[in-house]
Amino acid sequence: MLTHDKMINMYYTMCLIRAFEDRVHELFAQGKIPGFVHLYAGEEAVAVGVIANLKRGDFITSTHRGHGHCIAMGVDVRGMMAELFGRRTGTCKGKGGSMHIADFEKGMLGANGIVGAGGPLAIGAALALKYKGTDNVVVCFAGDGAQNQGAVLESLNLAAVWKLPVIFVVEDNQYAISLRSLTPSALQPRVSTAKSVAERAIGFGIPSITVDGQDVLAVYEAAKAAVERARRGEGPSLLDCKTYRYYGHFEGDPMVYRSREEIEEWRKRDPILIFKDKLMRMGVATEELLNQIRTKAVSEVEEAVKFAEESPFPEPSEAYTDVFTDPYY
Amino acid sequence: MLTHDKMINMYYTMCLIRAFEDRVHELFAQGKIPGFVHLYAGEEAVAVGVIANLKRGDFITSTHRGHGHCIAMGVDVRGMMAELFGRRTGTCKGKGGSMHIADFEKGMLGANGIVGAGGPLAIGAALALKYKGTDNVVVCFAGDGAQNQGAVLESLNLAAVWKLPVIFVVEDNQYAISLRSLTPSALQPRVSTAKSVAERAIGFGIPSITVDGQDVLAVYEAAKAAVERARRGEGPSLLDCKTYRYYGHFEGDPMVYRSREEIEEWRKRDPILIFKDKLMRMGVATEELLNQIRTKAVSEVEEAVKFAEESPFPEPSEAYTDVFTDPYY
Amino acid sequence: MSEVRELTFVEALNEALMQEMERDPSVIVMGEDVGVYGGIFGVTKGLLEKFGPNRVIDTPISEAGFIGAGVGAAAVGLRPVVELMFVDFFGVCMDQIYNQAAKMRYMFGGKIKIPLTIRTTIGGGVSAAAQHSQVLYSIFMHVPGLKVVVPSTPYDAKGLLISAIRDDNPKMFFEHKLLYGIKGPVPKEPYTIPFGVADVKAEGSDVTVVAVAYMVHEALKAADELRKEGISVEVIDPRTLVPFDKETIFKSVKKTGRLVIVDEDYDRAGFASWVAALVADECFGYLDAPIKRVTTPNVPIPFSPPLEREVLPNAKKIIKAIKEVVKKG
Amino acid sequence: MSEVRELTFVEALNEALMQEMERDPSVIVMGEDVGVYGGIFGVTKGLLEKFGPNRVIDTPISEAGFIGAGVGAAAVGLRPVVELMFVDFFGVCMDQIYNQAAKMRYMFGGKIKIPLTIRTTIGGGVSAAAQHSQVLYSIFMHVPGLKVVVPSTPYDAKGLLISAIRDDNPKMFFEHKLLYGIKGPVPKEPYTIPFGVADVKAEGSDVTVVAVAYMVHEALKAADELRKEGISVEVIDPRTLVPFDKETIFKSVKKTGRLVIVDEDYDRAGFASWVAALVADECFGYLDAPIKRVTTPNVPIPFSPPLEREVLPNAKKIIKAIKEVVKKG
Ligand SMILES: Cc1ncc(C[n+]2csc(CCOP(=O)(O)OP(=O)(O)O)c2C)c(N)n1
Ligand SMILES: Cc1ncc(C[n+]2csc(CCOP(=O)(O)OP(=O)(O)O)c2C)c(N)n1
Ligand SMILES: [Mg+2]
Ligand SMILES: [Mg+2]
Repeated sequence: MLTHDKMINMYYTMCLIRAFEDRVHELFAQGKIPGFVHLYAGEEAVAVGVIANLKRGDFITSTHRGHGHCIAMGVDVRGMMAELFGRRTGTCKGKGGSMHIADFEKGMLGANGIVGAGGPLAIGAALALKYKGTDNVVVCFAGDGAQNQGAVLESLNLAAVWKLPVIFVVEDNQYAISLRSLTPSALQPRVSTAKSVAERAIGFGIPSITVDGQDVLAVYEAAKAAVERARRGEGPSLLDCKTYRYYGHFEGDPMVYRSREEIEEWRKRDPILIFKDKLMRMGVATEELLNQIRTKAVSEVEEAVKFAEESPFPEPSEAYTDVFTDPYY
Repeated sequence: MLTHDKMINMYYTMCLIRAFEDRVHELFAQGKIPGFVHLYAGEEAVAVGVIANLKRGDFITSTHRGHGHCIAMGVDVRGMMAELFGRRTGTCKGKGGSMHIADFEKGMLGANGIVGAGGPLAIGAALALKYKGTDNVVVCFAGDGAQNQGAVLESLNLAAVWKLPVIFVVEDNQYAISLRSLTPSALQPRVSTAKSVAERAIGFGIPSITVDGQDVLAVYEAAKAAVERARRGEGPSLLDCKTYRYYGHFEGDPMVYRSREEIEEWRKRDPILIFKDKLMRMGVATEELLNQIRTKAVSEVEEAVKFAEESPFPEPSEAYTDVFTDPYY
Repeated sequence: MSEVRELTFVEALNEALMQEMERDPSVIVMGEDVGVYGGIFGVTKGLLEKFGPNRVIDTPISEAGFIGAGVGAAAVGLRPVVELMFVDFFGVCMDQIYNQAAKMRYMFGGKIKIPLTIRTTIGGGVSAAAQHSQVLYSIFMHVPGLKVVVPSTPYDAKGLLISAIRDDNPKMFFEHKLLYGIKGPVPKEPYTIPFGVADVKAEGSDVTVVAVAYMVHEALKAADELRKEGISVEVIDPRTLVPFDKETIFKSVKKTGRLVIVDEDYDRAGFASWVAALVADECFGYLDAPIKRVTTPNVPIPFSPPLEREVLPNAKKIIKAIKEVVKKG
Repeated sequence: MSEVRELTFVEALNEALMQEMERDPSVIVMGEDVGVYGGIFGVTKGLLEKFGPNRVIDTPISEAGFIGAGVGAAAVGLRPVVELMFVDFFGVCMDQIYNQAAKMRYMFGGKIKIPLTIRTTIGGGVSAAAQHSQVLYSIFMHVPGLKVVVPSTPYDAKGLLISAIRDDNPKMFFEHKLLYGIKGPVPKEPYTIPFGVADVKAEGSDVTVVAVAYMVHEALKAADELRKEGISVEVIDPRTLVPFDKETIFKSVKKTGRLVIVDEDYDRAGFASWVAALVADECFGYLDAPIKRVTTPNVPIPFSPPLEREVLPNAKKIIKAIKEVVKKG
């Protein structure tokens, strides 16, 4: 069972992700952050619920929408914000940007600009962990859209064949840019005719379950079973988490493909509100404490912004380092 | 129901494929045919049983092991043999060779050197046929090994999503080079943990069936249902045909991965013998007639060899034509 | 005579698609978010409304599958225009492009044609980082069988796209992100621009500059700047890299005796080096100075703006290179 | 001192793998048919028996999946040697190679390393036709972040493969089909050959010839031939294309004033043109003649022997090119 402390911690992490993403949304609009930025707001329960099950030596692979995964893995938000600002103090010295944040020491194997590319990386990391004889696991986060990418489908098969300690977490936020995962229209064909990706996984020999991705405790429990299974050496599982993103696909998205009403509807099942409610009803914390926690998250992000803004840009000459472990490029 | 004529025809085609492959096996050993050659002997019932359901305007995509598909589609064996000999009179003017025989007029969209590459091509052809409003269909032949290739898995999904008139025919000849599809060993892991590729197809929303690939009439019946379904606009199906190849993966293969006994065992369920037996028992033809037919097939192949050997090589300058529809390259 | 309006590059491409789809029912458009969204950069806006979902197909994220489907559809008579959202994604679908589309005609002895157009986005300058900023047209030039089209103005964009759609071969059509918003005069009526005809964007006598895509504009800026200093720069835009109009370039080099090639693609084994090699072989006697390349060094494109500016070619670097060869002459 | 024996190229590679696997338990081998079969060309023979199926993994036909798994395993501490059976198949797995393996270190700010070796087969000359005869190393040079290794002798093969396995970066290791059978002296003890050091395979004073892989042997044949006619040819084998030892080549060109580059890869935007471009820029003042390239023209490799002979470079064509520049000098 989760301790109260751990739950409070999870709540804090969800608030921190939300505060981070809301702030980045503003900063992007103000022109302070360049490039392609994909926000995780609305999906916090998935990252936090899954990652609460991990321990030292476990790894995750992530996607273009990776801030939430990073924060849940404990990557420092100051470094992340500085990375988005392109500063030398960023997690990746400003070389990666939003789509390429990684922090191997924290077990974060990297956000990824290529949809589905994390699948093979995840199974490879799992193969290595298994070879080394540890009970560590790898979580492969990927969107609903990514499930139709060949690399992901191959990875499902290989994970099953090699009985790897991998948990495939599908973040089904209903959209792949404009393509709907659940509600095809006359104008737009389906993206899959499998009843669900969960069903499809079973066809590959991988046990799977569909999860309410707005309920962090439900995600936690489902992930717990999958992670334990993997640690016991019984192989991969897949969790199909139903969730929603509040902002556009990327910052600047005109969102022609969905209505304000739909977003408002989903905001009513906000994962942070749901968890807050539960924590109060379970007697884990008072509303006051939970509000304080949220305020603390906002100020941690404010500090990160300050840190980023005050940090220097890299020197132009740094463009030529880090291609290889030696100076040639 | 199949007419007697049609069955005799199918028998002839199976004999022709066998005669062709047996002869190519000899010619390769004699050094008369260069390159990479993959023979279809043993699998005749699959190509012939499926293709007996096709009509003008239908198409197939094929594999590296494509001779059988070509012959069953009615591609002229003289041109095929000349192609293997690298002669200008070859089906592809000597430019393609064994792995790249195509004859669009006959509906044969090409053998393919890349495992699984026929999947996307097949669904594209089907998309076009559907767009044009015909009731034509496309058959995608691919091996057991090919089923783990991302392009094939993506194609299954797209065919289902777009409800395309495609029949995926899996030629499960038990091996992908040395990898076993059905009987993994301590030294060699499985290639898939799905109970079968048929089961996996269902996960993609594609109805499927497992078929005795040594029995041409069983293949015919299973394919008939799938082809009719596709012609009615009801979408794709998958047939998982269990069969066996008699020769090595390619000519020159030392076959370290299987025993002579295993081959002999399979030869007892030879698809031509099985069909011959059935035809006699059904009263379709006498043994004498069937033997004559087989002899005729052998002499058609002999003629093809003669044709090939007497044909000229292409002029060196022909290396530079046919890159584009215009002379630039 | 046709009305001429100022259109943006995006509008010019959109008009070409509209007009060709109207003219020829065998033209269909496929890709991720090309329908409801109208293309992530707006190039396919309005097509779905006008031509419906049978001709404008929003695809799942399965590039190998749907680009291969474009090849298959082209093989049996359609004239598909398929979008690969960013060229950086070529790694998941290259086989269908370079081994299938590009080689089918040749391998099959010239008996078929593949009238397929693949549109894709290239280029840096918007902090899109290492996996969304590449140019890579050199790779598609390198492999045989693909025509390579790279417009630099709205006028060229429309005319070249119409030519591409009507051309009977596989074409890669590259659109630079920084060009989408630029305006220029575009005739209302459909028109074509022949492949393999370079355009002299500025005449000059001291030095020949060959530049492609967005770099044409940087080269023109450099030419303007240098004119003030009395250096006369000829700027040549090849517009298609395959077929390549080497004659126009040779003529210019024979006049100026000096050559600078400006190319945003990576330097090593890229377009720029090939042009240098052609001239170093075929115009050696006319050269008065070393051949200079202004290219992107072989490092991944960094995110941080000062780093990205450091590695991308620009007018300043072009001026420096020109001065080096003019001085040395 | 180490015993020196005559080994074939295949045996030299096999010995390198054996010795490195013995030395370092983090070295694992993966690929299609690398185990039971011992590799389609025999390079991995005996490894499975010696090191077992946890270290020598026969993979399903899922190149994106298992090459990506190699990247993931390398990222968390293994030193995988993964086989891509033929380089021609790169199109199904390039993303994992060029966007993931090659760029991870840079994107992530230099905090990680990817000690991955990808071995693959290249080259024509055995009538393997358009999809099994390509060279393509130019594509892997073009994209940043990959070291590119191309041995031409058994001695170099062993030393370079050991260096590759020990190097902390992603490497593409190219093995030419026609070299597998050649013999040469190879020390028994493990040894390394540093990357970025060209080897002068024959000294000469009239013309510099740069040649790679099997073409080194054709160039040496040409040099022998021309020696009889009094023309002294220096043959330089760069051995690694990334890093590239341009100094050795520049030194030679400054001595001879003439350069011919021999490269079996396609001509357009290939290795040969890049070397020409380097010299046309950095050694312009020393050149006495046009720079010649002897390369494969941009046509798919044809199957028929006379056509294939027509397009591939060989000693005769090298002699012709050398005579052209020596005459013109
Ligand atoms: C291979 C590849 N194809 C396409 C894209 C462009 N793209 C980026 S994100 C995205 C949608 C992804 O949808 P999903 O997997 O559901 O993730 P979400 O954005 O919804 O989190 C697309 C098409 C890409 N980055 N990589
Ligand atoms: C993408 C790709 N990977 C690997 C190969 C090498 N290869 C050729 S045939 C083959 C085995 C194919 O097995 P299967 O699909 O079962 O067909 P079969 O040979 O048994 O008919 C392999 C691995 C290839 N040609 N293409
Ligand atoms: Mg999604
Ligand atoms: Mg097989």
